[in-house]
Amino acid sequence: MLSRILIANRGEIALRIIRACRELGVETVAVYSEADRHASYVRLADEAVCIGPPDCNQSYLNVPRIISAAEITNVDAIHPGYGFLAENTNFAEICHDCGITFIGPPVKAMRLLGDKVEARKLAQKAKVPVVPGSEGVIGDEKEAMKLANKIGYPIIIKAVAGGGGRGMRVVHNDISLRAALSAARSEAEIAFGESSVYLEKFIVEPRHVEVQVMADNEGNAVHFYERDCSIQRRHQKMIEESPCPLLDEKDRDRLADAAIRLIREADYVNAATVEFLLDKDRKFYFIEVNTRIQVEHPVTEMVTGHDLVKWQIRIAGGEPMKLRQKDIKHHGVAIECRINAEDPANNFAPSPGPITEYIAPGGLGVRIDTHAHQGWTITPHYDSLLAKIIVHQKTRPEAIATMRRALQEFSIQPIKTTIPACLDILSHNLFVKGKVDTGFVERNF
Amino acid sequence: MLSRILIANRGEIALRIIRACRELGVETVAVYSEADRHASYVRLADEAVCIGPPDCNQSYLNVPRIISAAEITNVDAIHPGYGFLAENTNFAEICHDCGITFIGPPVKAMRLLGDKVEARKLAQKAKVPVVPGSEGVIGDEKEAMKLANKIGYPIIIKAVAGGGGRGMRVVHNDISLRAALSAARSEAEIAFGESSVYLEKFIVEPRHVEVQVMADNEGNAVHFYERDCSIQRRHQKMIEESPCPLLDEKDRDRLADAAIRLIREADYVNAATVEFLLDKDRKFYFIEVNTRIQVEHPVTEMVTGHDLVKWQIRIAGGEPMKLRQKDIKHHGVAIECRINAEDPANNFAPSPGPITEYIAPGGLGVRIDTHAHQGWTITPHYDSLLAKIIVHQKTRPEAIATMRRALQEFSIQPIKTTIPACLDILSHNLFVKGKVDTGFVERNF
Amino acid sequence: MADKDADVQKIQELIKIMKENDLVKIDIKHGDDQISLRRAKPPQPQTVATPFVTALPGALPGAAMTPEQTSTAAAPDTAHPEEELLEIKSPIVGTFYEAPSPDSDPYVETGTHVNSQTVVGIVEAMKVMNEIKAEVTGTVVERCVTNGQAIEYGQVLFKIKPD
Amino acid sequence: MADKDADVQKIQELIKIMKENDLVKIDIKHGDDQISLRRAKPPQPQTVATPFVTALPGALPGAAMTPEQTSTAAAPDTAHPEEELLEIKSPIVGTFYEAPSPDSDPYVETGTHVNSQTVVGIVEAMKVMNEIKAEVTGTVVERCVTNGQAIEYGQVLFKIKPD
Repeated sequence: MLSRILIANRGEIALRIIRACRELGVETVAVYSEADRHASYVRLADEAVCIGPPDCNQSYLNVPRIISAAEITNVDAIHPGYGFLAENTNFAEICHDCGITFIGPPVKAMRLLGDKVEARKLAQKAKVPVVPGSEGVIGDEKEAMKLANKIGYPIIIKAVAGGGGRGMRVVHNDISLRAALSAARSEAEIAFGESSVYLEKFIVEPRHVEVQVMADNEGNAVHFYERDCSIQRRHQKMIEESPCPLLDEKDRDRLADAAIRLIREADYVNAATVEFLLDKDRKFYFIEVNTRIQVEHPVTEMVTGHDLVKWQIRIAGGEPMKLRQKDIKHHGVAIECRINAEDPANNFAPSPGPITEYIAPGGLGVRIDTHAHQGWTITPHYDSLLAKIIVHQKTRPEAIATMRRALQEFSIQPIKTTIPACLDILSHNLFVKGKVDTGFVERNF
Repeated sequence: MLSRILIANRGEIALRIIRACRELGVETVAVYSEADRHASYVRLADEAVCIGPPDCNQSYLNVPRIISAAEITNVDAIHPGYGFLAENTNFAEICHDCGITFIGPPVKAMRLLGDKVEARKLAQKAKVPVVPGSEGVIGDEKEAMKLANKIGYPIIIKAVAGGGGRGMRVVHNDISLRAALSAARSEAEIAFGESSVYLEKFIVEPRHVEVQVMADNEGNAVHFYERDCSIQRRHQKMIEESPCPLLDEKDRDRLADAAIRLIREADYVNAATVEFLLDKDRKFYFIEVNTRIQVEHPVTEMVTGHDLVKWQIRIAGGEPMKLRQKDIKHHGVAIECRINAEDPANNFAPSPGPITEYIAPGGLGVRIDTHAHQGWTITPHYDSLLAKIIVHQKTRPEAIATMRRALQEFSIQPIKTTIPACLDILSHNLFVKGKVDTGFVERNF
Repeated sequence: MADKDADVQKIQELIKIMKENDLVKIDIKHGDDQISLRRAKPPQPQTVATPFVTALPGALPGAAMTPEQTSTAAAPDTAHPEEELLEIKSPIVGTFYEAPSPDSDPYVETGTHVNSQTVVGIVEAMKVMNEIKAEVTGTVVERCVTNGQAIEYGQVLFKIKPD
Repeated sequence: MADKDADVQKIQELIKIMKENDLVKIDIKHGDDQISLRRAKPPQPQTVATPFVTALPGALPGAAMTPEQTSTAAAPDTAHPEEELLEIKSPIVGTFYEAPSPDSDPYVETGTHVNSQTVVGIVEAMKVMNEIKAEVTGTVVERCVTNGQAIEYGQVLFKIKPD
């Protein structure tokens, strides 16, 4: 068992990790930038070290300072949380070289899954469905048409050097393929100086569904079912839930089994999330693996009753996971709303500043994960996540009702938050029916 | 279904009821005294009516004002919460006469169970064990000795007119019975001008265990298992948990069945708590029935997943309880700590005043029921209950660990609270082992 | 989403301002945009209770239902010290009536001179008509409630300019 | 329960006061009762960073591991404006050494006159010895850390009385 852990993060996830450690009897060291000096969670750590100025390049992203802090405080391990250094392979390697346990996967698995091309190959090897496509540059029109007919329309043409939508075309039939191919090529040539394009099946209005998995050092790998994170705005998740309302138990098992096959293939250890696109026919396609704990992990904790951060720490300490798949059940429905210090009425502009009134929701079925409180000042230096509200109820309609009343109770003044935006979404007919996809927010609000 | 409810209470239970109503889509009317004008939960009600000055005789205990408030706001029903008018039969009757549903039992059952002698008779009729005793005044020494030997030592002699420990003697054998009887009689004569005494079995170091029951208008009665409330200081409960660590499933069923038999015998409807003493041999003895929701109801909600206040409202609205006993399971362990504005270092003296720092615990397994927040002022007019922290975990050691870290996180300044006292109890070897009784706190702290 | 939010937020802010300042009415107009808010029962900050002569009959059973010593309240309006008006506040919760019966004239109107024994109105609570006496001497300058209005404890019924 | 609680609470309050006011030491004595508290690393309120000449060697891989431009800090101690002392603060996290080797004399001692290029100590971070230069001119009046002490970012190493 680890006995002393440095938390290389800040905000609600730093507090989340401190909580898990305290319950396990593990000592904690908090590191903080000068902007977070007065954060209340820093007081809860057994020791705290200032590592730099507010700029995260000089603090939370600064590897030498974090390693130095770990050395002078004599910790066994570092928990990177999410974001910052959590998926930085070099950081994980340096921890290892310094004799400090990195609470996360082995460097090799991390590197493999961090590379999108390698991860796709691995998925295919593990017979996990990926989005069908040309597996590299597509040749001439004839080859493109043959492939398009093989994988089935609609397809999307993407520039190999691409990004930002340029050199991208969605095509629905043979007739438009020719024109689209040449248009995409010229656009790519102009934008990137490189005209190569590839083809991929275009998944129409997909849901974003991800599977929480966990593996120990002795080859035991289990899943904790899925989360549906289709409520996104500009690829930022806003609301997550478990289970996915579209899946029945059979679909769920197929999806989860695919995730387990993939992480076994990668010789993975510790927590990971395997992300998929789910189409309207409940076919799923692997996208990528996140090799860390996620912001939305609490919804999984609520439906399964398992503390994922504690498992991360136990596994990193070399403990075998006594848990077997049959011991992991899911009960009821959990929903999480991310409350950001952003103004929905002003294009979600950040809204930093001091909090002069803070009255949090509570009561049955409500969990709050936050480092905020009245008197705390939201700094403009970091991301705008202010609090996560998670509700758990027997059924989805009850979970929605509980979340609505919790959001209505939540009073944070004078800063603007995403509470009204979350309420609008929760009241939307399509959300209530569970009929949403990753384009839902952009199309409806 | 009821559509509009007046809440004849204040503080955390008023907020608790508002939450249940909001989730059910039922409108709420809050009544408040001038001392509670700025309470944050008052804002959450659909309508709010000031009913009087801070003195509760002129506000929360004032029946005409509450009924008037109900009439001018046109409600269907009144929820009395706990305390104040919750067990006032006259109030329930007046509600009925005014055509307002009283969210509680029928007046007849309420009156029957409110009378200790009648309730004891009813229990005997329902074959529910009661504390064995003389069933009224005991005659001479000979009769006393015969009875004492029948029910078994130790026995307690109590003055019929008694109270406050006077005229009370615990006797362990025949030899001391004679002296004790005459001493108790003279003491009673001096104290109350009436020397009659009665005998009862003296339960040594009992646990206080209570069963949560619920019955609908169609004769369906179910239980939600038990709560152990042995952690008391001067008969005030401090910490409650479910399940009782001493009982196995067979004991639990016997206890719950007894409670169900009793409320059936009373033709009871709505929520009730049947209280028992439990001796070291896991024999139980009926004490009394509380005909209302209790402060500690959340521990039952956590282990069973059922919202008891919602069931109260549904049943009062005439809905049949679709729930059957087999649908009610208990999972894991829940513990509640009552956080009072009292100073444990100063003999638990009340500690009212403004709250200038309030940082609540949160995270996995933690539920907070409170009307307090930073900026709120605790008034000296009402009881000192400031917040309830409820934790839910898979096992009792985990629940204790979560509660400890939650209490350590909880920062309320500058008022004094019972947080340090709760932490001391949670750290005590005997509490950790589950080996406590109603005298534990007085003996050990 | 933006516009709807902005309104909801604005209204919530206005309601907060109203509640904090005991306003009963806010009207805002900018060209075609308009927001109007009303609140029926503004809470009143404090009450100095004096004995009230018309007691509730002891018709209802129970300890809490003994004949109630209710009260009127008359205190200087500290919010407008320059006017030095006195307020007659309701000592009970109920429905206000300006006259003894629908056909009668109101007990008092603006300009009526009252003394401590003058009945200024009735508050009906639990079917009982409670006469409210002025308890002060002066001239009625404002009636703050309408006939038949539901009123709460401490709510101002009339403002009186003392002699 | 009472006495134990009182102590724990008092100590928690004192620790809070210490943290809020950056105190390193509190002693309280009442007859036989005594409470003594020490904090090793008082956080310092702010830092004005200036470039630091001894860069970390680029021995470690990765973007975040490029040779670091660390810095010393020298700012007037606003808490004691009457003394007008300057503070030399640590630009990095690590272990402080007063001398280049265990057998050597300390770089500086109380009374030593320093200029901007004077090395005042070493902070070891990840096995690399980082020389700390004074960056100001004046006389050392106080050493705030001990040899071998773990120090955090912005921690005051020396106080300098400017010329």
